Amino acid sequence: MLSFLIRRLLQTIPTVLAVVLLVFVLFSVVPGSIVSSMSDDSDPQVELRLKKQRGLDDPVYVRFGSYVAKLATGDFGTSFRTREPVTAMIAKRAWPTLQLIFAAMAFAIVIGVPLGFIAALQPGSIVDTLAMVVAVSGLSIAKFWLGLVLMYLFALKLGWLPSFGYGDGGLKYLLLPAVTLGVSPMALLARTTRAAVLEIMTADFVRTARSKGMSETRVVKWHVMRNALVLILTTMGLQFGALMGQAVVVEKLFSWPGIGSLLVDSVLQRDIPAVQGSILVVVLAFLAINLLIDVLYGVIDPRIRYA
Amino acid sequence: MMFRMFAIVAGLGLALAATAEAQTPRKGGTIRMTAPYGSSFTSLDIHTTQRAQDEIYAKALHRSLYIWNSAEGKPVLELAKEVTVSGGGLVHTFKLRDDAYFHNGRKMTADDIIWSYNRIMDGTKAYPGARFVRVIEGAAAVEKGQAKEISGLKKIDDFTLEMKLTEKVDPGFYFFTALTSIYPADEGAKESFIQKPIGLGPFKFVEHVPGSRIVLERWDRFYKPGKPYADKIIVSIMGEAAARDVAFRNKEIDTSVLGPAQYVAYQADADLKGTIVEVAEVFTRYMGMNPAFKPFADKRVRQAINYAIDTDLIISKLVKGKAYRATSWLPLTAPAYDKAMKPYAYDPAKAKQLLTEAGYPSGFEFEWTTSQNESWGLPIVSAVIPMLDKVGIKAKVKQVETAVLAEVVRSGDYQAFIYSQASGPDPQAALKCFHSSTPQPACNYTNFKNADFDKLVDEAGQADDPAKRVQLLQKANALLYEEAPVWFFNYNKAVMAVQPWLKGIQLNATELTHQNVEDLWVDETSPAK
Amino acid sequence: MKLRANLIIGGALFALAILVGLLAPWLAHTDPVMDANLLNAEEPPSWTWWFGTDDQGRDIYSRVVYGARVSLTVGIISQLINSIIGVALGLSAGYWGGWWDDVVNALTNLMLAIPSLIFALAIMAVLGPGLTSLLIALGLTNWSFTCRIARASALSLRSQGYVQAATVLGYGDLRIMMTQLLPNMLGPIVVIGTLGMGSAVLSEAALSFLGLGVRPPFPSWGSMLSEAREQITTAPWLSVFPGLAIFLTVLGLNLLGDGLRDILDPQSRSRRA
Amino acid sequence: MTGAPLIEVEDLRIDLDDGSRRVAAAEGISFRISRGETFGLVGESGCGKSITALALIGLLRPPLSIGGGVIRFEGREIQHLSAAKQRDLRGNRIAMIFQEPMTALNPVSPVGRQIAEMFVLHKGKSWREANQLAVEALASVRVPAPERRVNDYPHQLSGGMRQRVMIAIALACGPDLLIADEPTTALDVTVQAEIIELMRNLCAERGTAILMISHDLGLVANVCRRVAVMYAGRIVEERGSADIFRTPSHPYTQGLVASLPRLGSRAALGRTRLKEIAGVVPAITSFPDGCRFNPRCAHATDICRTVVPETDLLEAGGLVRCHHHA
Repeated sequence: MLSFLIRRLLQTIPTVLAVVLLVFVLFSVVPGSIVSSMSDDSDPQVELRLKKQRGLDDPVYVRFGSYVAKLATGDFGTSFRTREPVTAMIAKRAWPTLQLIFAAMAFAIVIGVPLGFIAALQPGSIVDTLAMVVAVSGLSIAKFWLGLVLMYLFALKLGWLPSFGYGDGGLKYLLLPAVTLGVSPMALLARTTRAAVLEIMTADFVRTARSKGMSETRVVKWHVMRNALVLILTTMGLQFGALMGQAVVVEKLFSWPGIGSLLVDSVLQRDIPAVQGSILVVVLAFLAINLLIDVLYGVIDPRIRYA
Repeated sequence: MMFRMFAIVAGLGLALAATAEAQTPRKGGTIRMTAPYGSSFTSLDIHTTQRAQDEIYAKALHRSLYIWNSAEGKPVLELAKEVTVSGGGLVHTFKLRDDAYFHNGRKMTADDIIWSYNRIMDGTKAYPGARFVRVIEGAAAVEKGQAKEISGLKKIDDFTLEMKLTEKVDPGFYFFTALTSIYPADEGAKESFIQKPIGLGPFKFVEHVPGSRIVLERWDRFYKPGKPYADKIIVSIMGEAAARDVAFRNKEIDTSVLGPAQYVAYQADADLKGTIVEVAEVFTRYMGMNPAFKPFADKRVRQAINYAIDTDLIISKLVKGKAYRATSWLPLTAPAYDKAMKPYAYDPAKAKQLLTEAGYPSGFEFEWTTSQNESWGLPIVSAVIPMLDKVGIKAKVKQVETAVLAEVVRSGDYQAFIYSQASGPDPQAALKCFHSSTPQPACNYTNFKNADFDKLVDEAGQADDPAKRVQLLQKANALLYEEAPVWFFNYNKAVMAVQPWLKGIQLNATELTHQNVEDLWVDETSPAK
Repeated sequence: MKLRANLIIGGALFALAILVGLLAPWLAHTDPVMDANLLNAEEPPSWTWWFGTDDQGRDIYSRVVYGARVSLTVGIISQLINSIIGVALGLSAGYWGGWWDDVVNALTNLMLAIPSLIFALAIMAVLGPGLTSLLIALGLTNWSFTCRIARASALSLRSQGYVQAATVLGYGDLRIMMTQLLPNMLGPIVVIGTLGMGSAVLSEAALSFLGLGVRPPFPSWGSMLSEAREQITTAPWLSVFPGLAIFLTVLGLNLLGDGLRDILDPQSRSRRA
Repeated sequence: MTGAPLIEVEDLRIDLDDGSRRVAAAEGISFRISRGETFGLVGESGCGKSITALALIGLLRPPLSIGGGVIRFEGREIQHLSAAKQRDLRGNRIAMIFQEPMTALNPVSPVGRQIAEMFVLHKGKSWREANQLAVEALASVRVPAPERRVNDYPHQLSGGMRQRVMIAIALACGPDLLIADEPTTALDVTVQAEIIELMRNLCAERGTAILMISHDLGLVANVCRRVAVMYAGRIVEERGSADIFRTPSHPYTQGLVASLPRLGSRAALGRTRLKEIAGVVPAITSFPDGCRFNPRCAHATDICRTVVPETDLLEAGGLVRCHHHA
């Protein structure tokens, strides 16, 4: 197990390096002088000194080298905009984003998986059709639009939930953004679960289970669920990536203080170290989650061995 | 100096101010303000950031030597009790407050001001406030690393400070923004300062959730007796106007900045109508034309553009009346604004004629660089395009982000652009932007060069008689109108919605969201605890 | 039976969107860009203005009709780029194997590691807003799935008799790939492509919301929706119609993709994420 | 054959609904099995023997359903019992072993648990007790080190071991009838004999009747006392297994027997090739009229092509469905 983990970690290194390179190259060609994002001041001497101080006059490969060297020590550089270490900025944003993403995923699982199960147990029924209509619709709606409608409905018209912000970090602030973000993975999970369950329901071992005299509920509980989990987990793993992308939109809409809104802000204000840092952290988080899911595979499916 | 009532106040705003006057301010409660310009604060080190967004919280946390007085429409002394001018108007001697305490309990002295200004001039950091402090003699030398301390600042005693300027200006206009806030000399140098800033303001720092909000609580040893009123201030970051709208209607926030669409909606809503507060801000919106682009080199073409656009229609319909028609450069609130001046009329025939005279009878095509901004960006451009089309001028849109636009404007890499630029509060400084000695990247974005104009502005700068100065500036402003380096679009009307329980809102023409929070208070109908 | 309903409804919605886009000049009442008349600003829907007018007095119906052109162009072209990249890389990697396969695999892993919307956001930030940038940004960031499928089928097809026969007959690699391999993997790739178009239309809307969308004055549904969001409480028709257009088109594409999958790629029903 | 039969199938018909019409996948199926008896059902794949078994245990799933006839278990009709009542029988009184032991076991559940489920379901045991019983059950099917093996997952066991686990599951509750559907087809030849032997011994000990389903007439005849031969959804012959070898009556059975390598007869046959039946089994949707074997039958006449043959009683005992049986 440990050796598997280490091997998997080693495998991600080239990917991480490639992402670093990509992000670095992408933003080396960004238009607009870097210093101008720091100051309106046009004193050319100051600009020159700043560039020198930050090593922006060095050749690209030197800059890349020192960037990677710093990264290795966990230093993402200093923000052009806030002059804070990017590492610190991201650290403060990490928890809200994690909260949001996991809450969205929890919503997706709690609604999507049972929905898929119910649909699969009565394929072709009205329940099935309805569930799948909900699922396809959930995939087809623009997220910020959905968020606005939810905000309008639950905050303004019904007054049940606050419409924005992180507040004191309480659950009620989390609900609307998490639901908005969770709708597409919910829809996908419902579909995947349905397909997985339908497939598993035709498996031989399910027939064996029935031949034992088990009720359908028990068949599902004892034999189908765990097998479906493997497929559901795969979907989840891939969805985390999309979730982090969508979080950018949802965080901006709900004034949620996460990495997504930091990223958008930094992009719009040309704060390149912060952009690079945020993207890298998102990628690292995504890789970590997928590693976690690989480990979970082994817990769920004994056939997978970490040799 | 001659002063004019700065704020052009809507009746409602006045009424609100009047009721505020009549009641006794209540102590306690929480003020919930919003920071509407983006989804974060830039920094807790207010010296590093010039965004209007950051100054919203800084008004509660920090104090500068001067402060903007909205009622008088000018900066007034804040950390000093009096100032005497000598040395031909260049030497200012400040008698400082001896009752101003930093939030760590230490009393402010002249050393703190000297330390803060020296910090701002650190050339390796490029603090944006440097452009203000640079007016002090010897400051530029510090910035260039040629001196350790600003030679023009002298501590006479703990509470007396002498400041020698490089030119004859009113230092109030230079030292009232948060960019020149006074930090405690000892604490400000520490690493921890940026995590937990300490200032002289009426509220002290409690917490900052980056991207979400800043919470501040009352500083009991604030130097104005009985103030501040509220126990707590929460400044929530809400860049998304639609979300802000919902939150305001939902009574989750006490103030919200309104865009044109919401301005109309709130006016039409009986419940919300009373919450509107508006003021003419010292920003001029315009389309800048590059004289290096051949058609725009001709004054007649630039005038033709001003004639071809139905500016009033755009303001009333698209900007929803949330702006004042621009006549020339100086805004309505400027002391040198000339009420007698009339804006360019909407006259396509005249425009066509001018174009023909200039040698473009069938028009021409140009590229128009714009941001997405709803008040002075894309929507306006989209509305203008068909109007220009009618006189044969084809405009091609080039959309960029605001940050890029700022860069484009400074570098002169455009044929035309649409922008919003500060045109106050100091009219002299505002017009100086069109002086041929002002480099393009500084603020002469249209690279305007006119010897007559230079002369008028220079004379105004030398004039000791305020009336004379105003007269010269008016002339310069009229010359700008005639030369039409830009399409004069509008002066911003800042509009904020304020919940009925929040009292004491000031009509700040420099930026409506910047409130001297010690004067704000909430009555018991506020839903916030 | 239900599967066929997918195909019919989905196909009909998508065909309708295409048709509207193609016939825009005949369907639209007014020019979507030049016919701004501030005197008619913000009229609610009526017989004259079917979908109402926007804050510049432009006919929303006409803008939605023309918006189909932009939005569908974004959806179709960007997904086409994705499909071509994915097939080219996946097919060649699966067929040739070796170091090239390793390179393609590494690239695919890289693409999978960066959430595509974030990647697109970064590219848009560099290129600046506009249709071309959008096509590039969305076209470069969503090919990994196609690539994986193409590679897997190329791998399994490579060893099949008829492909080997073609090799023996001395067919060139390119010819074998194009004539023997490609037709046999088209099914799943068309399915992924259809679904990808839907997500591209949604991504366009998301990027518009973030201020990095199509460059006006030409309307896209995403930019219309994004511009209208502030008036959701006061002038809902501004956002309802472009929102509906996006929803129905993407719904159509999703249903069509599902329907096609049932026909073209029955065995992989559950494998897709 | 004393007393009432354990299970009695009478004129059973199994329908296949292909969406637009119903066709009989099997019809006119009748047979009886007594307590402790071993009965074989033989036929090529697709002849309907497996769905007959599924009908007995109540596991037909759409598009298949019982279209008519009666199934009696201990004299009681069970084909229309409620789902819950059927479940009480299933596993408990009637158990079943499937062909492919790899896929018939849940890959993500330890084998011990899959056995223990039987005791929890039918004997009301707690999981703790059931796990203990599972160890015993594993021991009874001669799995070495059963205490360890209960925690193994199916993929960790060999094919033979897995089928032993299947037998342990099937026999866990001491059923009266064990349906074994091709129980050894997927196994190595060497293991096949062991498994068959084990199954037969255990059933004999417990007095459990066996319904053995296979395409292998030799194997079935070896295990079972009586054999029914199915062809294209009908039983064409039912005989004592010794008789069926000696005097196969239906032309199809004759073909089957002729295709078998016979022990002790190698000398006589010399090295001649085994005979094969010409032609292919027809698809369910295109069964020929009359006797369904007629297209492949060397003796077929006009009547065979038009009239469905009745089931005739043979003088030597047994049944046959042929117009021209010997």
